[in-house]
Amino acid sequence: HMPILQWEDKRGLAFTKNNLSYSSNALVIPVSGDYYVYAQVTFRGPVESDSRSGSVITKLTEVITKVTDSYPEPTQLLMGTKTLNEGGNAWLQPIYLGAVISLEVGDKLMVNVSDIKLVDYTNEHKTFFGAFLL
Amino acid sequence: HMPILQWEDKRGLAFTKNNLSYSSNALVIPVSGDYYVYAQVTFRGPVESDSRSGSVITKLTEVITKVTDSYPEPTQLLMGTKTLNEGGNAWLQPIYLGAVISLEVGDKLMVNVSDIKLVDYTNEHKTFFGAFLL
Amino acid sequence: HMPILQWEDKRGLAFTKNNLSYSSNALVIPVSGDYYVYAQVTFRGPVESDSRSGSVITKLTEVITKVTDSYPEPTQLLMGTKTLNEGGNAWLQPIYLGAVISLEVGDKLMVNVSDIKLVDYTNEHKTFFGAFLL
Amino acid sequence: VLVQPLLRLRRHARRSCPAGMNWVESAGKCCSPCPAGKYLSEPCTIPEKHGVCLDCPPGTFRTQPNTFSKCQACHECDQQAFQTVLSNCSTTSNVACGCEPGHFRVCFDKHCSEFSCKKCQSCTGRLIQQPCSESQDTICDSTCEPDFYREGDECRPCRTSPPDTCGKECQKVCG
Repeated sequence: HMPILQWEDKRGLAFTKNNLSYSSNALVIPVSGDYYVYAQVTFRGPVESDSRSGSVITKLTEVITKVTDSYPEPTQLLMGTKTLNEGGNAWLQPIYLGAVISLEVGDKLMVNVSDIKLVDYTNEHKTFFGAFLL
Repeated sequence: HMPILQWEDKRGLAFTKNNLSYSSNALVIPVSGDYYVYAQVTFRGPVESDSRSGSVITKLTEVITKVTDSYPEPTQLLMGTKTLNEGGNAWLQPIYLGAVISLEVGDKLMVNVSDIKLVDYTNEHKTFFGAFLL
Repeated sequence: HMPILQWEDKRGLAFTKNNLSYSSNALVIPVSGDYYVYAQVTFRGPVESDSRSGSVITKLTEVITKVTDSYPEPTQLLMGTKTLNEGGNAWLQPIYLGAVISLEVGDKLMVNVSDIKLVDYTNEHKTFFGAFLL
Repeated sequence: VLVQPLLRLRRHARRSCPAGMNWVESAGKCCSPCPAGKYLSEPCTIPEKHGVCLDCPPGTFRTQPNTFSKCQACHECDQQAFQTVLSNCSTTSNVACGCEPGHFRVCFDKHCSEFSCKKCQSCTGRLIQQPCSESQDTICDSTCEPDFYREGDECRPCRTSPPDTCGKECQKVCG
Protein backbone atom coordinates (compact mmCIF):
# COMPACT_ATOMS: atom_id res chain seq x y z
CA HIS A 1 0.00 0.00 0.00
CA MET A 2 1.09 3.62 -0.37
CA PRO A 3 3.65 5.28 1.95
CA ILE A 4 2.34 7.68 4.64
CA LEU A 5 3.52 11.29 4.83
CA GLN A 6 5.00 12.54 8.10
CA TRP A 7 4.13 16.04 9.29
CA GLU A 8 5.91 18.72 11.26
CA ASP A 9 3.38 19.98 13.81
CA LYS A 10 5.37 22.19 16.10
CA ARG A 11 7.23 24.92 14.30
CA GLY A 12 6.05 27.47 11.78
CA LEU A 13 2.63 27.17 10.28
CA ALA A 14 2.02 23.54 11.00
CA PHE A 15 -0.49 23.51 13.80
CA THR A 16 -3.56 21.62 14.75
CA LYS A 17 -6.77 23.40 15.63
CA ASN A 18 -9.31 22.89 18.42
CA ASN A 19 -7.27 20.17 20.13
CA LEU A 20 -6.96 17.97 17.08
CA SER A 21 -3.80 16.20 18.11
CA TYR A 22 -1.16 14.77 15.89
CA SER A 23 0.65 11.55 16.69
CA SER A 24 2.51 8.90 14.69
CA ASN A 25 1.81 10.55 11.35
CA ALA A 26 -1.92 10.92 11.92
CA LEU A 27 -4.39 13.63 12.92
CA VAL A 28 -6.43 12.19 15.79
CA ILE A 29 -10.12 13.20 15.93
CA PRO A 30 -10.98 14.44 19.45
CA VAL A 31 -14.76 14.71 19.06
CA SER A 32 -17.24 13.05 16.69
CA GLY A 33 -18.74 15.30 14.03
CA ASP A 34 -18.44 16.59 10.49
CA TYR A 35 -15.01 17.95 9.59
CA TYR A 36 -13.75 19.78 6.53
CA VAL A 37 -10.57 17.80 5.89
CA TYR A 38 -7.97 19.10 3.41
CA ALA A 39 -4.41 18.47 2.25
CA GLN A 40 -2.09 19.76 -0.44
CA VAL A 41 0.99 17.89 -1.60
CA THR A 42 3.45 19.52 -3.99
CA PHE A 43 5.26 16.93 -6.06
CA ARG A 44 8.48 17.68 -7.94
CA GLY A 45 10.71 15.67 -10.23
CA PRO A 46 12.27 14.05 -12.00
CA VAL A 47 14.07 12.31 -9.22
CA GLU A 48 17.40 10.97 -10.45
CA SER A 49 16.17 7.39 -11.00
CA ASP A 50 13.36 8.52 -13.36
CA SER A 51 15.42 10.73 -15.62
CA ARG A 52 17.40 7.82 -17.11
CA SER A 53 14.19 6.43 -18.54
CA GLY A 54 13.70 9.55 -20.74
CA SER A 55 10.16 10.65 -21.35
CA VAL A 56 8.05 8.53 -19.04
CA ILE A 57 4.50 9.05 -17.81
CA THR A 58 4.52 9.65 -14.05
CA LYS A 59 1.32 9.01 -12.11
CA LEU A 60 1.04 11.16 -8.98
CA THR A 61 -1.50 10.13 -6.34
CA GLU A 62 -2.45 11.72 -3.04
CA VAL A 63 -4.99 10.03 -0.75
CA ILE A 64 -6.47 11.17 2.57
CA THR A 65 -7.12 7.95 4.50
CA LYS A 66 -8.96 7.13 7.73
CA VAL A 67 -7.92 4.44 10.19
CA THR A 68 -10.33 3.35 12.89
CA ASP A 69 -9.39 1.09 15.77
CA SER A 70 -12.54 -0.95 15.24
CA TYR A 71 -11.82 -1.65 11.54
CA PRO A 72 -8.61 -3.33 10.35
CA GLU A 73 -8.47 -1.79 6.88
CA PRO A 74 -7.73 1.91 6.24
CA THR A 75 -10.58 3.65 4.39
CA GLN A 76 -9.74 5.91 1.46
CA LEU A 77 -11.63 9.20 1.91
CA LEU A 78 -10.38 11.57 -0.79
CA MET A 79 -8.07 10.99 -3.75
CA GLY A 80 -6.28 13.33 -6.16
CA THR A 81 -4.51 11.55 -8.99
CA LYS A 82 -2.76 13.11 -12.00
CA THR A 83 -0.53 11.88 -14.81
CA LEU A 84 2.49 13.86 -15.93
CA ASN A 85 4.43 13.54 -19.17
CA GLU A 86 7.28 16.01 -18.77
CA GLY A 87 9.85 14.20 -20.87
CA GLY A 88 12.79 14.48 -18.50
CA ASN A 89 12.35 18.21 -17.80
CA ALA A 90 12.23 19.42 -14.20
CA TRP A 91 8.59 19.69 -13.14
CA LEU A 92 6.42 20.80 -10.18
CA GLN A 93 2.80 19.76 -9.57
CA PRO A 94 0.55 20.60 -6.57
CA ILE A 95 -2.54 18.48 -5.77
CA TYR A 96 -5.15 19.97 -3.40
CA LEU A 97 -7.98 17.94 -1.83
CA GLY A 98 -10.72 19.02 0.55
CA ALA A 99 -14.19 17.88 1.56
CA VAL A 100 -16.60 17.41 4.46
CA ILE A 101 -16.28 14.00 6.11
CA SER A 102 -18.22 12.49 9.05
CA LEU A 103 -15.68 11.30 11.63
CA GLU A 104 -15.83 9.57 15.02
CA VAL A 105 -13.79 10.39 18.12
CA GLY A 106 -10.48 8.47 17.90
CA ASP A 107 -10.45 8.19 14.12
CA LYS A 108 -7.00 8.83 12.66
CA LEU A 109 -6.46 10.72 9.40
CA MET A 110 -3.36 10.28 7.27
CA VAL A 111 -2.07 11.35 3.87
CA ASN A 112 -0.63 8.69 1.59
CA VAL A 113 1.26 9.38 -1.65
CA SER A 114 2.22 7.28 -4.66
CA ASP A 115 5.98 8.00 -4.34
CA ILE A 116 7.41 9.70 -1.29
CA LYS A 117 10.65 10.54 -3.17
CA LEU A 118 8.64 12.94 -5.39
CA VAL A 119 7.17 14.95 -2.48
CA ASP A 120 8.49 18.51 -2.15
CA TYR A 121 9.16 18.80 1.59
CA THR A 122 11.23 21.94 1.25
CA ASN A 123 8.69 24.27 2.84
CA GLU A 124 5.39 24.07 4.68
CA HIS A 125 3.61 26.47 2.34
CA LYS A 126 3.68 23.94 -0.46
CA THR A 127 2.70 20.74 1.37
CA PHE A 128 0.18 20.92 4.22
CA PHE A 129 -2.62 18.97 5.88
CA GLY A 130 -5.39 19.97 8.29
CA ALA A 131 -9.03 19.74 9.36
CA PHE A 132 -11.67 21.78 11.19
CA LEU A 133 -14.94 20.86 12.88
CA LEU A 134 -18.06 22.40 11.30
CA HIS B 1 -25.48 23.86 -22.55
CA MET B 2 -22.78 22.00 -20.61
CA PRO B 3 -23.99 18.60 -19.35
CA ILE B 4 -24.89 18.30 -15.63
CA LEU B 5 -23.21 15.70 -13.40
CA GLN B 6 -25.45 13.25 -11.53
CA TRP B 7 -24.54 12.29 -7.98
CA GLU B 8 -24.99 9.17 -5.88
CA ASP B 9 -26.45 10.37 -2.59
CA LYS B 10 -27.32 7.21 -0.73
CA ARG B 11 -24.38 4.92 -0.26
CA GLY B 12 -20.80 5.36 0.85
CA LEU B 13 -19.40 8.77 1.64
CA ALA B 14 -22.16 10.71 -0.03
CA PHE B 15 -23.78 12.98 2.51
CA THR B 16 -24.58 16.63 3.02
CA LYS B 17 -24.35 18.54 6.22
CA ASN B 18 -27.18 20.40 8.09
CA ASN B 19 -30.16 19.16 6.03
CA LEU B 20 -29.00 20.16 2.58
CA SER B 21 -31.09 17.95 0.34
CA TYR B 22 -30.37 16.59 -3.11
CA SER B 23 -32.93 16.26 -5.86
CA SER B 24 -32.74 15.97 -9.67
CA ASN B 25 -28.97 16.42 -9.82
CA ALA B 26 -28.92 19.52 -7.63
CA LEU B 27 -28.10 20.39 -4.02
CA VAL B 28 -31.10 22.31 -2.68
CA ILE B 29 -30.33 25.15 -0.22
CA PRO B 30 -32.58 24.80 2.85
CA VAL B 31 -31.72 28.07 4.60
CA SER B 32 -30.45 31.39 3.24
CA GLY B 33 -26.85 32.19 4.19
CA ASP B 34 -23.19 31.98 3.19
CA TYR B 35 -22.02 28.51 2.21
CA TYR B 36 -18.60 27.12 1.42
CA VAL B 37 -19.39 25.25 -1.77
CA TYR B 38 -16.85 22.80 -3.24
CA ALA B 39 -16.52 20.13 -5.90
CA GLN B 40 -13.78 17.98 -7.35
CA VAL B 41 -14.09 16.24 -10.71
CA THR B 42 -11.43 13.80 -11.86
CA PHE B 43 -11.25 13.64 -15.63
CA ARG B 44 -9.56 10.78 -17.52
CA GLY B 45 -8.91 10.11 -21.17
CA PRO B 46 -8.43 9.74 -23.95
CA VAL B 47 -11.88 8.44 -24.64
CA GLU B 48 -11.85 6.26 -27.75
CA SER B 49 -13.21 8.99 -30.09
CA ASP B 50 -10.46 11.49 -29.19
CA SER B 51 -7.48 9.18 -29.53
CA ARG B 52 -7.84 8.74 -33.30
CA SER B 53 -7.19 12.45 -33.76
CA GLY B 54 -3.62 12.03 -32.38
CA SER B 55 -2.23 14.84 -30.27
CA VAL B 56 -5.13 17.18 -29.75
CA ILE B 57 -5.60 19.90 -27.14
CA THR B 58 -8.41 18.92 -24.79
CA LYS B 59 -10.07 21.62 -22.71
CA LEU B 60 -11.47 20.35 -19.42
CA THR B 61 -14.02 22.59 -17.69
CA GLU B 62 -15.86 22.18 -14.39
CA VAL B 63 -18.43 24.78 -13.36
CA ILE B 64 -20.48 25.02 -10.17
CA THR B 65 -23.76 26.64 -11.27
CA LYS B 66 -26.74 28.08 -9.39
CA VAL B 67 -30.34 27.82 -10.61
CA THR B 68 -33.13 29.86 -9.03
CA ASP B 69 -36.79 29.09 -9.74
CA SER B 70 -37.57 32.73 -10.38
CA TYR B 71 -34.78 33.36 -12.89
CA PRO B 72 -34.65 31.69 -16.32
CA GLU B 73 -30.86 31.60 -16.66
CA PRO B 74 -28.42 29.56 -14.56
CA THR B 75 -25.66 31.61 -12.89
CA GLN B 76 -22.08 30.39 -13.12
CA LEU B 77 -20.50 30.58 -9.64
CA LEU B 78 -17.09 28.88 -9.83
CA MET B 79 -15.13 27.62 -12.83
CA GLY B 80 -12.02 25.44 -13.12
CA THR B 81 -10.80 25.18 -16.69
CA LYS B 82 -7.60 23.52 -17.89
CA THR B 83 -6.11 22.55 -21.27
CA LEU B 84 -4.36 19.23 -21.75
CA ASN B 85 -2.00 18.22 -24.55
CA GLU B 86 -1.31 14.55 -23.81
CA GLY B 87 -0.78 13.40 -27.37
CA GLY B 88 -2.82 10.23 -27.25
CA ASN B 89 -1.35 8.93 -23.96
CA ALA B 90 -3.70 7.88 -21.18
CA TRP B 91 -4.13 10.79 -18.76
CA LEU B 92 -5.81 11.70 -15.46
CA GLN B 93 -6.58 15.24 -14.28
CA PRO B 94 -8.43 16.34 -11.10
CA ILE B 95 -9.96 19.85 -10.84
CA TYR B 96 -10.91 21.11 -7.36
CA LEU B 97 -13.04 24.21 -6.76
CA GLY B 98 -14.24 25.78 -3.53
CA ALA B 99 -15.37 29.20 -2.30
CA VAL B 100 -17.88 31.03 -0.12
CA ILE B 101 -21.11 31.92 -1.94
CA SER B 102 -24.19 33.79 -0.65
CA LEU B 103 -27.25 31.63 -1.33
CA GLU B 104 -31.01 31.90 -0.80
CA VAL B 105 -33.35 29.19 0.43
CA GLY B 106 -34.50 27.10 -2.56
CA ASP B 107 -31.47 27.87 -4.70
CA LYS B 108 -30.19 24.77 -6.51
CA LEU B 109 -26.48 24.04 -7.02
CA MET B 110 -25.20 21.82 -9.84
CA VAL B 111 -21.89 20.81 -11.35
CA ASN B 112 -21.52 21.08 -15.13
CA VAL B 113 -18.59 19.66 -17.09
CA SER B 114 -17.27 20.21 -20.60
CA ASP B 115 -17.51 16.53 -21.61
CA ILE B 116 -19.29 13.97 -19.46
CA LYS B 117 -17.54 11.09 -21.27
CA LEU B 118 -14.23 12.23 -19.72
CA VAL B 119 -15.47 12.18 -16.09
CA ASP B 120 -13.99 9.42 -13.91
CA TYR B 121 -17.02 8.10 -12.03
CA THR B 122 -15.27 4.94 -10.88
CA ASN B 123 -15.06 5.93 -7.24
CA GLU B 124 -16.45 8.62 -4.99
CA HIS B 125 -13.05 9.58 -3.56
CA LYS B 126 -12.06 11.08 -6.87
CA THR B 127 -15.23 12.99 -7.87
CA PHE B 128 -17.28 14.69 -5.14
CA PHE B 129 -19.50 17.71 -4.49
CA GLY B 130 -20.75 19.29 -1.30
CA ALA B 131 -21.43 22.43 0.74
CA PHE B 132 -21.65 23.60 4.35
CA LEU B 133 -23.28 26.62 5.99
CA LEU B 134 -20.86 29.01 7.70
CA HIS C 1 9.24 40.19 -5.05
CA MET C 2 6.12 38.95 -6.79
CA PRO C 3 3.35 41.29 -8.01
CA ILE C 4 0.16 41.56 -5.89
CA LEU C 5 -3.27 40.90 -7.41
CA GLN C 6 -6.02 43.51 -7.09
CA TRP C 7 -9.56 42.33 -6.36
CA GLU C 8 -13.15 43.48 -6.93
CA ASP C 9 -14.96 43.46 -3.56
CA LYS C 10 -18.47 44.69 -4.33
CA ARG C 11 -19.81 43.78 -7.76
CA GLY C 12 -21.32 40.45 -8.77
CA LEU C 13 -20.57 37.53 -6.44
CA ALA C 14 -17.97 39.51 -4.46
CA PHE C 15 -18.87 40.63 -0.96
CA THR C 16 -17.23 41.35 2.38
CA LYS C 17 -19.09 41.00 5.67
CA ASN C 18 -18.63 40.51 9.44
CA ASN C 19 -16.30 43.49 8.99
CA LEU C 20 -13.72 41.47 7.11
CA SER C 21 -12.76 44.40 4.86
CA TYR C 22 -10.77 44.83 1.68
CA SER C 23 -8.41 47.79 1.22
CA SER C 24 -5.26 48.45 -0.84
CA ASN C 25 -5.22 44.98 -2.35
CA ALA C 26 -5.54 43.15 0.95
CA LEU C 27 -8.18 41.44 3.10
CA VAL C 28 -7.93 43.01 6.55
CA ILE C 29 -8.53 40.68 9.52
CA PRO C 30 -11.03 42.24 11.97
CA VAL C 31 -10.75 39.73 14.83
CA SER C 32 -7.99 37.33 15.88
CA GLY C 33 -8.71 33.67 15.30
CA ASP C 34 -8.37 30.74 12.92
CA TYR C 35 -9.52 31.43 9.38
CA TYR C 36 -9.93 29.15 6.39
CA VAL C 37 -8.16 31.20 3.73
CA TYR C 38 -8.47 30.25 0.03
CA ALA C 39 -7.70 31.58 -3.43
CA GLN C 40 -7.87 30.35 -7.01
CA VAL C 41 -5.95 31.98 -9.87
CA THR C 42 -6.57 30.86 -13.44
CA PHE C 43 -3.47 31.42 -15.56
CA ARG C 44 -3.60 31.55 -19.37
CA GLY C 45 -1.02 31.95 -22.09
CA PRO C 46 1.07 32.23 -24.07
CA VAL C 47 1.14 36.00 -24.04
CA GLU C 48 2.84 37.38 -27.22
CA SER C 49 6.34 37.73 -25.76
CA ASP C 50 6.49 34.03 -24.77
CA SER C 51 5.42 32.48 -28.04
CA ARG C 52 8.48 33.72 -30.01
CA SER C 53 10.66 31.58 -27.75
CA GLY C 54 8.90 28.39 -28.95
CA SER C 55 8.45 25.59 -26.44
CA VAL C 56 9.60 27.01 -23.12
CA ILE C 57 8.90 25.77 -19.59
CA THR C 58 6.69 28.28 -17.78
CA LYS C 59 6.65 28.23 -13.99
CA LEU C 60 3.35 29.46 -12.53
CA THR C 61 3.30 30.43 -8.86
CA GLU C 62 0.49 31.66 -6.64
CA VAL C 63 1.21 32.64 -3.02
CA ILE C 64 -1.15 33.77 -0.25
CA THR C 65 0.90 36.17 1.88
CA LYS C 66 0.38 37.84 5.25
CA VAL C 67 1.59 41.31 6.15
CA THR C 68 1.61 42.39 9.79
CA ASP C 69 2.26 45.91 11.01
CA SER C 70 4.61 44.56 13.67
CA TYR C 71 6.84 42.65 11.20
CA PRO C 72 8.49 44.32 8.19
CA GLU C 73 8.64 41.26 5.91
CA PRO C 74 5.56 39.65 4.31
CA THR C 75 5.12 36.01 5.42
CA GLN C 76 4.31 33.38 2.81
CA LEU C 77 1.37 31.32 4.06
CA LEU C 78 0.35 29.03 1.19
CA MET C 79 1.99 28.38 -2.16
CA GLY C 80 0.80 26.62 -5.32
CA THR C 81 3.51 26.28 -7.94
CA LYS C 82 3.33 24.37 -11.23
CA THR C 83 5.48 24.05 -14.35
CA LEU C 84 3.94 24.06 -17.80
CA ASN C 85 5.50 22.93 -21.08
CA GLU C 86 2.84 23.75 -23.66
CA GLY C 87 5.13 24.41 -26.62
CA GLY C 88 3.52 27.57 -27.95
CA ASN C 89 -0.09 26.31 -27.85
CA ALA C 90 -2.74 28.34 -26.07
CA TRP C 91 -3.13 26.97 -22.52
CA LEU C 92 -5.24 27.45 -19.38
CA GLN C 93 -4.21 26.39 -15.84
CA PRO C 94 -6.07 27.01 -12.55
CA ILE C 95 -4.27 26.80 -9.18
CA TYR C 96 -6.44 26.49 -6.02
CA LEU C 97 -5.09 26.93 -2.49
CA GLY C 98 -6.88 26.71 0.86
CA ALA C 99 -5.97 26.04 4.50
CA VAL C 100 -6.64 27.05 8.09
CA ILE C 101 -4.34 29.85 9.28
CA SER C 102 -4.09 31.51 12.70
CA LEU C 103 -4.38 35.27 12.19
CA GLU C 104 -4.29 38.35 14.42
CA VAL C 105 -6.55 41.41 14.23
CA GLY C 106 -5.09 43.86 11.67
CA ASP C 107 -3.22 41.22 9.69
CA LYS C 108 -3.47 41.77 5.93
CA LEU C 109 -3.82 38.91 3.42
CA MET C 110 -2.76 39.26 -0.20
CA VAL C 111 -2.29 37.07 -3.26
CA ASN C 112 0.99 37.29 -5.21
CA VAL C 113 1.67 35.67 -8.57
CA SER C 114 4.80 34.89 -10.57
CA ASP C 115 3.68 36.84 -13.66
CA ILE C 116 0.65 39.13 -13.63
CA LYS C 117 0.47 39.13 -17.47
CA LEU C 118 -0.49 35.43 -17.33
CA VAL C 119 -3.47 35.91 -14.97
CA ASP C 120 -6.95 35.43 -16.50
CA TYR C 121 -8.87 38.31 -14.93
CA THR C 122 -11.73 38.22 -17.47
CA ASN C 123 -14.36 36.86 -15.08
CA GLU C 124 -15.03 36.35 -11.38
CA HIS C 125 -15.66 32.58 -11.61
CA LYS C 126 -12.10 31.73 -12.60
CA THR C 127 -9.99 33.86 -10.26
CA PHE C 128 -11.20 34.49 -6.70
CA PHE C 129 -9.94 34.98 -3.13
CA GLY C 130 -11.62 34.76 0.27
CA ALA C 131 -11.52 33.81 3.94
CA PHE C 132 -13.92 32.91 6.76
CA LEU C 133 -13.54 32.70 10.54
CA LEU C 134 -13.98 29.19 12.00
CA VAL D 1 -19.91 12.03 -3.84
CA LEU D 2 -21.39 13.98 -0.98
CA VAL D 3 -25.16 14.14 -0.97
CA GLN D 4 -27.63 12.69 1.57
CA PRO D 5 -31.42 12.61 1.37
CA LEU D 6 -33.29 14.96 3.67
CA LEU D 7 -34.74 12.95 6.55
CA ARG D 8 -37.64 15.28 7.22
CA LEU D 9 -39.49 17.85 5.21
CA ARG D 10 -38.08 21.36 5.23
CA ARG D 11 -39.55 23.48 8.04
CA HIS D 12 -41.73 25.55 5.78
CA ALA D 13 -42.48 24.78 2.16
CA ARG D 14 -41.83 27.84 0.00
CA ARG D 15 -45.15 29.57 -0.70
CA SER D 16 -45.87 29.48 -4.44
CA CYS D 17 -46.61 32.89 -5.98
CA PRO D 18 -49.13 33.84 -8.66
CA ALA D 19 -47.82 33.86 -12.25
CA GLY D 20 -45.35 36.67 -12.88
CA MET D 21 -44.61 37.12 -9.18
CA ASN D 22 -41.49 35.99 -7.32
CA TRP D 23 -41.19 34.80 -3.71
CA VAL D 24 -38.83 37.19 -1.86
CA GLU D 25 -37.46 35.36 1.16
CA SER D 26 -36.28 38.45 3.04
CA ALA D 27 -39.73 40.01 2.83
CA GLY D 28 -41.66 36.75 3.22
CA LYS D 29 -43.89 37.98 0.37
CA CYS D 30 -44.49 37.59 -3.34
CA CYS D 31 -43.23 40.70 -5.14
CA SER D 32 -43.44 41.67 -8.78
CA PRO D 33 -39.97 41.48 -10.37
CA CYS D 34 -37.85 44.45 -11.40
CA PRO D 35 -37.28 44.77 -15.15
CA ALA D 36 -34.07 43.60 -16.85
CA GLY D 37 -31.19 46.03 -16.17
CA LYS D 38 -32.40 46.64 -12.59
CA TYR D 39 -32.19 44.87 -9.22
CA LEU D 40 -34.42 44.76 -6.14
CA SER D 41 -32.84 47.15 -3.66
CA GLU D 42 -35.80 47.02 -1.25
CA PRO D 43 -38.47 44.29 -1.30
CA CYS D 44 -42.15 45.17 -1.77
CA THR D 45 -44.04 46.08 1.37
CA ILE D 46 -47.42 45.32 -0.22
CA PRO D 47 -47.66 41.79 -1.67
CA GLU D 48 -47.48 41.56 -5.48
CA LYS D 49 -46.38 45.15 -5.85
CA HIS D 50 -42.95 46.49 -6.90
CA GLY D 51 -40.31 46.93 -4.27
CA VAL D 52 -37.61 49.57 -4.90
CA CYS D 53 -35.87 48.71 -8.20
CA LEU D 54 -32.56 50.45 -8.95
CA ASP D 55 -30.41 50.42 -12.11
CA CYS D 56 -27.58 47.89 -12.19
CA PRO D 57 -24.44 49.84 -11.15
CA PRO D 58 -21.75 50.32 -13.82
CA GLY D 59 -19.89 47.09 -14.54
CA THR D 60 -22.92 44.94 -13.76
CA PHE D 61 -25.99 43.71 -15.68
CA ARG D 62 -29.23 41.65 -15.54
CA THR D 63 -30.55 40.25 -18.79
CA GLN D 64 -33.96 39.23 -17.36
CA PRO D 65 -36.69 40.58 -14.99
CA ASN D 66 -35.65 39.55 -11.46
CA THR D 67 -35.96 39.98 -7.72
CA PHE D 68 -32.24 39.65 -7.00
CA SER D 69 -30.54 41.97 -4.53
CA LYS D 70 -27.49 42.29 -6.84
CA CYS D 71 -26.70 42.36 -10.55
CA GLN D 72 -24.14 40.07 -12.26
CA ALA D 73 -20.58 41.35 -12.78
CA CYS D 74 -19.67 42.01 -16.41
CA HIS D 75 -16.90 39.92 -17.89
CA GLU D 76 -13.88 41.67 -19.42
CA CYS D 77 -12.17 41.15 -22.77
CA ASP D 78 -8.64 39.77 -22.57
CA GLN D 79 -6.84 42.78 -24.04
CA GLN D 80 -3.40 41.32 -23.20
CA ALA D 81 -4.27 38.36 -25.44
CA PHE D 82 -5.36 40.59 -28.39
CA GLN D 83 -9.09 40.47 -27.70
CA THR D 84 -11.19 43.56 -28.39
CA VAL D 85 -14.64 44.65 -27.23
CA LEU D 86 -17.31 43.97 -29.89
CA SER D 87 -20.08 45.38 -27.71
CA ASN D 88 -19.71 46.98 -24.31
CA CYS D 89 -21.39 45.64 -21.19
CA SER D 90 -24.73 47.41 -20.69
CA THR D 91 -27.18 47.15 -17.78
CA THR D 92 -29.00 44.42 -19.71
CA SER D 93 -26.19 42.56 -21.53
CA ASN D 94 -22.71 41.23 -20.85
CA VAL D 95 -19.65 42.41 -22.80
CA ALA D 96 -18.99 40.66 -26.15
CA CYS D 97 -15.36 40.10 -27.17
CA GLY D 98 -13.66 39.41 -30.51
CA CYS D 99 -10.10 39.50 -31.88
CA GLU D 100 -8.04 42.54 -32.82
CA PRO D 101 -7.50 43.19 -36.52
CA GLY D 102 -4.72 40.96 -37.85
CA HIS D 103 -5.69 38.16 -35.42
CA PHE D 104 -8.11 35.23 -35.66
CA ARG D 105 -9.95 33.12 -33.06
CA VAL D 106 -8.49 29.82 -31.84
CA CYS D 107 -11.43 28.15 -30.10
CA PHE D 108 -10.81 26.05 -26.99
CA ASP D 109 -13.93 23.96 -27.63
CA LYS D 110 -16.65 23.43 -30.21
CA HIS D 111 -18.91 26.09 -28.64
CA CYS D 112 -16.05 28.58 -28.80
CA SER D 113 -17.26 29.92 -25.45
CA GLU D 114 -13.56 30.57 -24.80
CA PHE D 115 -10.99 31.43 -27.40
CA SER D 116 -7.52 32.93 -27.76
CA CYS D 117 -6.51 35.33 -30.57
CA LYS D 118 -3.60 34.31 -32.78
CA LYS D 119 -1.69 36.51 -35.23
CA CYS D 120 -2.75 35.94 -38.87
CA GLN D 121 0.02 34.45 -40.98
CA SER D 122 1.37 36.73 -43.74
CA CYS D 123 1.79 35.02 -47.12
CA THR D 124 5.27 36.43 -47.84
CA GLY D 125 6.05 35.76 -51.50
CA ARG D 126 2.75 34.05 -52.12
CA LEU D 127 -0.70 35.04 -53.31
CA ILE D 128 -3.46 35.09 -50.68
CA GLN D 129 -6.02 32.40 -51.43
CA GLN D 130 -8.33 33.49 -48.60
CA PRO D 131 -7.75 36.53 -46.37
CA CYS D 132 -7.60 36.19 -42.56
CA SER D 133 -11.02 36.46 -40.89
CA GLU D 134 -12.34 36.54 -37.31
CA SER D 135 -12.69 32.76 -37.31
CA GLN D 136 -9.92 31.58 -39.64
CA ASP D 137 -6.25 32.21 -40.44
CA THR D 138 -5.12 33.49 -43.85
CA ILE D 139 -4.91 30.73 -46.48
CA CYS D 140 -1.84 31.26 -48.69
CA ASP D 141 -1.63 30.04 -52.27
CA SER D 142 0.86 27.19 -52.66
CA THR D 143 2.57 28.72 -55.72
CA CYS D 144 5.02 31.61 -55.35
CA GLU D 145 4.24 35.14 -56.52
CA PRO D 146 5.93 36.48 -59.67
CA ASP D 147 9.62 37.46 -59.05
CA PHE D 148 9.78 34.89 -56.19
CA TYR D 149 11.32 31.42 -56.35
CA ARG D 150 10.67 28.30 -54.23
CA GLU D 151 13.15 27.03 -51.66
CA GLY D 152 11.77 24.18 -49.56
CA ASP D 153 8.30 25.41 -48.59
CA GLU D 154 9.42 29.06 -48.58
CA CYS D 155 9.08 31.63 -51.38
CA ARG D 156 12.16 33.91 -51.65
CA PRO D 157 12.53 37.14 -53.69
CA CYS D 158 14.43 36.47 -56.99
CA ARG D 159 16.87 39.38 -56.45
CA THR D 160 18.27 37.53 -53.43
CA SER D 161 18.72 34.24 -55.31
CA PRO D 162 22.36 33.22 -56.06
CA PRO D 163 23.01 33.22 -59.89
CA ASP D 164 23.51 29.45 -60.17
CA THR D 165 20.07 28.60 -58.78
CA CYS D 166 18.28 31.25 -60.75
CA GLY D 167 15.39 29.07 -61.86
CA LYS D 168 12.95 29.82 -64.59
CA GLU D 169 10.71 31.82 -62.20
CA CYS D 170 13.44 34.40 -61.92
CA GLN D 171 14.58 34.59 -65.61
CA LYS D 172 13.41 38.18 -65.97
CA VAL D 173 15.31 39.37 -62.92
CA CYS D 174 18.64 37.59 -63.14
CA GLY D 175 18.48 37.18 -67.02
